[in-house]
Amino acid sequence: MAQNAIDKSVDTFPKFLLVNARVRGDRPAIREKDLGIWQTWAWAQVKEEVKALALGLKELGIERGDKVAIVGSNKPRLYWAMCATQSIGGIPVPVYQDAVADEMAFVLAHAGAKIAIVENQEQVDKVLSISDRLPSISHVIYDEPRGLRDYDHTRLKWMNEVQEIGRKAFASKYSGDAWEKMIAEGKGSDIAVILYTSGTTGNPKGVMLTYDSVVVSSQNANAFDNLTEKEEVIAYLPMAWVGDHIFSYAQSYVAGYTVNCPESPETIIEDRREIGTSYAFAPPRVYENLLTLTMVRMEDAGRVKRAMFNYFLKHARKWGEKILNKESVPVGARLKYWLGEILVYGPMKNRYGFTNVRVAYTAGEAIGPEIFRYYRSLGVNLKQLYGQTEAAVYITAQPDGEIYADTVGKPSPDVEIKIEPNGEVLFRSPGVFAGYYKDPEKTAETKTPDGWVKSGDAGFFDPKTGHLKIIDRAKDVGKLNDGTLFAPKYIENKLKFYPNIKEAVALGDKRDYVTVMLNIDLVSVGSWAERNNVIYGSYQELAAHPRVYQMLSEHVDEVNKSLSEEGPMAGAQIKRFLILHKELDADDGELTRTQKVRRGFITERYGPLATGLYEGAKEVGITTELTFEDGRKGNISARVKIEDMKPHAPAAPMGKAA
Amino acid sequence: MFYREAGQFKTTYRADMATFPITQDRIGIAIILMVAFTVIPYFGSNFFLHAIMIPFLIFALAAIGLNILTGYTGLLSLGTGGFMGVGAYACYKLATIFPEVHILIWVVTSGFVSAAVGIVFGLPSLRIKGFYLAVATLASQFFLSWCFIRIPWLVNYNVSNAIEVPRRTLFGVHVTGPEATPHARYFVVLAIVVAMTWLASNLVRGRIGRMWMAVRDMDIAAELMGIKLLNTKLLAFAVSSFYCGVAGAMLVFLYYGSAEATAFSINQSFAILSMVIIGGLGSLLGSFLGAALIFMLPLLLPPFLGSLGLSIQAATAEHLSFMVIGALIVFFLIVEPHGLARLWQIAKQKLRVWPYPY
Amino acid sequence: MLCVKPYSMFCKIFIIPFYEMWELPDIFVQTLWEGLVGGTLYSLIALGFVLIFKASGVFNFAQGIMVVFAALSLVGLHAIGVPAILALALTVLIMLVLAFAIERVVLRPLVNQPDIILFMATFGLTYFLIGFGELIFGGDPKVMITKQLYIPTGTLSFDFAGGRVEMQKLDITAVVVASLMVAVLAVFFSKTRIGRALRAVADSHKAALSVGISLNQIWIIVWFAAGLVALVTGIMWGARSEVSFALEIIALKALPVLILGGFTSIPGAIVGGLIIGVGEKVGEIYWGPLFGRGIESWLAYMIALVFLLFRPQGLFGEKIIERV
Amino acid sequence: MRAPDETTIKAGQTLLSVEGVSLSFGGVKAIRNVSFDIRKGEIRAIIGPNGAGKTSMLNVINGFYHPQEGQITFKGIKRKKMRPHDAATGGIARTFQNVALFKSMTTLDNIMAGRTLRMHKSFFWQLLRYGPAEQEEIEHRRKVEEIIDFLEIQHIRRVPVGRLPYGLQKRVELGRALAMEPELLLLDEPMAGMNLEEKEDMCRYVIDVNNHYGTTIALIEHDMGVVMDLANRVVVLDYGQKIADGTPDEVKANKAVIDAYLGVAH
Repeated sequence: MAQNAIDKSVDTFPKFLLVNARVRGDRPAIREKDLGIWQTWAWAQVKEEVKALALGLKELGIERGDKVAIVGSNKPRLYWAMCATQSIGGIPVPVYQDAVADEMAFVLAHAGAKIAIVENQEQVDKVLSISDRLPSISHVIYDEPRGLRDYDHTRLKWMNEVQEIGRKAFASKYSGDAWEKMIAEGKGSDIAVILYTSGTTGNPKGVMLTYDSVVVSSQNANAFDNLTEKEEVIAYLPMAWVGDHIFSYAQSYVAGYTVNCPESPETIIEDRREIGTSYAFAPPRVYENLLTLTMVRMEDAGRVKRAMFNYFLKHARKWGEKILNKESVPVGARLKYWLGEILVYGPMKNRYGFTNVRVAYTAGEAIGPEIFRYYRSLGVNLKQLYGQTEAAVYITAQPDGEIYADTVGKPSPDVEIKIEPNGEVLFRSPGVFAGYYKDPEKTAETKTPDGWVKSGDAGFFDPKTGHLKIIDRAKDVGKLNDGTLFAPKYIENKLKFYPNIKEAVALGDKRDYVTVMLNIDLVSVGSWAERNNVIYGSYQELAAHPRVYQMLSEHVDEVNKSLSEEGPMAGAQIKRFLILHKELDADDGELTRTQKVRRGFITERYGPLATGLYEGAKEVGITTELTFEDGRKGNISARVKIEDMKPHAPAAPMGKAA
Repeated sequence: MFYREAGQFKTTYRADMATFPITQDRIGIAIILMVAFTVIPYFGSNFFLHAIMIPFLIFALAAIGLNILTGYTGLLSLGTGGFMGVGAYACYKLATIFPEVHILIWVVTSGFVSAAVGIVFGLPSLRIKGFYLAVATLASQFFLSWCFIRIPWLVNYNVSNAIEVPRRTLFGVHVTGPEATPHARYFVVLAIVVAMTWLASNLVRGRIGRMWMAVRDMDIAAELMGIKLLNTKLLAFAVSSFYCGVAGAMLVFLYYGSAEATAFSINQSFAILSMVIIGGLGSLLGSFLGAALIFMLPLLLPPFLGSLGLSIQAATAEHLSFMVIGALIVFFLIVEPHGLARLWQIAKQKLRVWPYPY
Repeated sequence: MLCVKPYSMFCKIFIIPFYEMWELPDIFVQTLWEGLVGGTLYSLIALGFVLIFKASGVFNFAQGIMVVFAALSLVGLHAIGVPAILALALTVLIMLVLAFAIERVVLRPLVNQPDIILFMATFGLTYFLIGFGELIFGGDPKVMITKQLYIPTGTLSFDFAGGRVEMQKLDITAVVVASLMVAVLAVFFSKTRIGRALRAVADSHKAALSVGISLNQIWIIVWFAAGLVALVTGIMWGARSEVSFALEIIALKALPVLILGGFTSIPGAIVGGLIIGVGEKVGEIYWGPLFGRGIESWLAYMIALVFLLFRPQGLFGEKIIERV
Repeated sequence: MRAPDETTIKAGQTLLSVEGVSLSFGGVKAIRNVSFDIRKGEIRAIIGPNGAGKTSMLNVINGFYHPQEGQITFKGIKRKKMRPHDAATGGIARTFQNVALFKSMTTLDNIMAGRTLRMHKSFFWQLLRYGPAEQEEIEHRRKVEEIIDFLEIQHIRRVPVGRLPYGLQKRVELGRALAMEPELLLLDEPMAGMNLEEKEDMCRYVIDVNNHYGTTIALIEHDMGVVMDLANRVVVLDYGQKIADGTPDEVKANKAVIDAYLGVAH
């Protein structure tokens, strides 16, 4: 940490790059699993690469303040492109690589990007297909030349060429430290990056973050978990997501630790294991999937092995967290845990690639307490944090030793928080964003003149722990007609904690009772089907299967049970539910790019089902249009059964919202 | 379960192609070598070293030889014993003709003679395949054992018609002849076997190993890829015979102390073959496991049965071990044609994915 | 011995032997006859191999030990007081049981495995039978119960070209029986339904099924047949010398016969056997002395090898066209 | 390794031509007096009903079968017959109708085996491995990894190919052929027995190979649709005789072809 004693003069990432190249020039900066091995670049090399690319971009006409779109999966050269752009005063605009053409068109046009730096043929095609809508784009630069040989290269360039141009330019017209000078011109108050947040409604908004805000929150975060240059992180979340930007770029540059890019999306788990990350960050879904995978695999394990596995898990559930929190634990339990470490916990962590993890975060959404505890009981220091793009991530985080499954922790360093009467959480910190790009009124809506930002989330401080608890989106907290408080996300999460349930959409605002639409998890239900030899040809068939319905209705019932015990929530038990005939999909706009459900959109898209749910129908027919990976559209129609539930008697008197 | 590979990532092809890419394996092999070089000689009794370890290592080497031919290149050979004999007799002749050159040099170089013989008898392998070839190798076996019996020149016209091992020393220590202690001979054998095993593993993991396996798996495709079948097969014969030859020389000079032609009869060939089958075709590790099992079975059987309360005389024990070996061969061919080595592979895989089943 | 001057060596090899043949025809004929007899026995063993290889594609390495085993059982049974003929019958039964056992324990689990695997299985079988046989009957050689089986003994001799040629009645019987055996098998293969099925199997297993005989049955049948051949061979050979495990190695001498005759051809086995038998006898008598005798042990193989190089598929085997 | 008198062929020129080739097994005539040429850089399709002698034709071209009549000119050198080794060293690689991979070897080793001809470190160095041999091994491993990357089979790098599904095996086999860096690539029904998706992938790879490596390709294929999309020129065989030769459209229009082949197909 010493070398990171906050030096105010170093206030932009290009400057940090220079520092790293100087201080730890031969330490690995970034790796990529490519051609079968982990190709590694040390900071000094990265500096040279970035320099060449930066000057190349300058030659292609990037001036201070120009926007450069960056589209693709996590690749070293795309991260370099980000830094290269910043080094010459440009503003990188990372875009979700799985965005469909229209979305991308909007972002690129709105940002007015001059150059698009993309990963491969797929992205090139996408950009070219919408180029008529993008007058501002002068060049498209690609990283992976495969299949692009015969393309018209007047406006298309291979990144290596650009770097070549840069090197030539340096040789010919720049003096020794010209580039360093350009970097020196950058100020902390400049805009560092524009991140487009896929809002749950309407078009994405471009969140402008200054260097100061990003650098400060990165420094704080590094200090908070005392991260050093020795950390190994694996970068696999969308580059356009603030989380990845902070963890895999900002914090890495500030602390000087190593970022690893996986070989391909299919191999992430193996790659993570090979690297053995020491600092992990992922949305709950990732941890869920790992756990689901484990449970599915263990179903197939031999009886003895499974028994042993469950036995030690039980023990871990009992003592694991205590041991992790350094509480006093009887020697016997410790010994048994140690044995378990050898037989189960250690191997499991090894499987997950968490063997060397010092700190792991889950964020973006609430995580199931069971899942959360599972990892902690194995000895993985998994923590929750609450963050937003507008805050450069950090709003609250759980300090070591103060870990609770249902809170998101205490305010991060330099962050102030206050709760509005309507329950909405407001925050203020050096990390807050400069504003929405080209959207002053939206900015005004969210950011008060005195710097408070409306999080849009409803929550409260838990008097017992002093930690913040988030219930739901403030605007989503609605009321049933009888006035009962209705927090859909809260209910949905309870449902989603069951591995069999992949997605849940709860309805009830301004209605008489609560209903839900469910998505089953094809992995776990699928393997359940195999084990109980339930034959099915498609997701649709499986979803409609009576035994699946029966299984899920048990889950729903359990949820009702727990709701009934939670005073205010007791009135909001689920009366009816159905299982959707197709998986909710971002390409159909049903989920956001970060895989959050778009409740409003879904209720209207599946209008017939919604009405069916409330008109007591036993079965509803529906036809839905869907989009395939390649953008083609098609229709699927089905008759969806609706299941009735009987509510549990409330354990406490009905709580009506005031 | 003991394989914790998280964090073991490779940044170079060299590391990725190392003999033992997994740290735990490297540790394991280091321990084994350590034990073999220090613990065993320190604690091992003369009997243990002389009657178990030395022959076990020598047979393992012979098994490697046969495995290169049969396991890696897919050329079934029933002539192993003969090639071992060539090594032994060559070594004897060379050692007596040039007594001033050190015996161990001859032990190793005698391999070249049997390699040459191997090439000659390998020549038919271009025209003939499969069982026909097996029979051809049988021819070499019979011819060679005939030579051993009928050509007194090979044994310097000894009346005993047997090889008599001369006394030789290494660093003033007797390594051959009656005075050589089991320990001295053990170290020599161990050193040679370890070294040659290492070389073999280099071979089979590289270009040549791939050529051999290619010829084994699909000779037509191999040929159309420009692999010269005859050269590849002959090379396999040469290397294989070399290993067998050295093993044969060691068998006489470092184990038996003197030997007659019967030591290299067809039964020897069969014994080695069964080691390779049970140990695992196409696996160096298997050669050791197979040798251990086949060689030690007759030794272990009586005490084992004894522990079950039935005591039997040596002859019966031998017959029983024959039956057991036969049964084992069939058993392995049925449940796991790749032998003990594959069983180990499977176990290892289980340990790596532990506690997952796959 | 080996140290002879080259020119005299040359004539010793290429002239003197033939001169001797010409000079002493009686000895030559005697030699031929003995070779012939030896040959028939080779043929019989080879026949065992061929039967099995033809029908199941298995190179039955255990044929040799089966010969020993059959002979030992026969002698053994008689030794414990079973009347010869009954013993013979029982031995036949034993061979049947053996066939069943092998099919059930070895072949069935290995169905559709590569040939090499099956070969090695029979190799394992050999080991087992050796151990088993020695365990039961003991390793020491035994005398064949020739008389009790009414096999004529004594010699039959007649003058020939100023010399005397002697023939063992035993050998004559051997030749006759062998010929009969072959004849029977030939008929069995060409005339009977099962026989045709077996031929079909040789081409394709499906074909066999279409004939309506399960593979397993066929295997039992051929292994039983091979067992009978083995028994006959055992008796004959045992009668000529003695019944011991040495036979097992001698049986390997039948392999060159297969190379000559081809693995799948019955006539091949016969002709090959005779060629080898005669060849090695003549070689031994006329050239053996030059190399210090005992060249029978490999001469056969050398003949076969040289032959192989010119005709890889054997005398009667059909040419293989490789496809890709 | 190349013959000295050999001329270097420019794109569009004839790379290989067979003239009046006839082949027969015993009495059976597999090919009767067939002549056609393959030009550098093109994708050439050989089509025809079953038993038309297509595969035999490939076998003649890379020297596995030796024709009784006719001659083969490859890179300007006339030959009565090819020899497999000359064909390989001369730069002809091929895949097989029913995959002929080295079943028990991993994907990686299979493709590495394809490099054999280009690896020259002696037996001695191979024994020691460390040093030159390892260096060579590494260089070639890198090339192989590029191919693995190109064919997107990273995830099966260390799987013994025997365990792979058919579609992947075909892809690995293509990889093994590519590893030889051939000038002429012979594909024997590369899409046989594949589902639609796999076929599309394979088509893409074939095209990519052709324009990324500039490899000349001669392929046998049954699926007319595929052939028409892929091939620059098509030669049609029937009962061992050539009945048509030309661009896909010409061939489609050809009466003889329609009768002999498409007619059957419809």
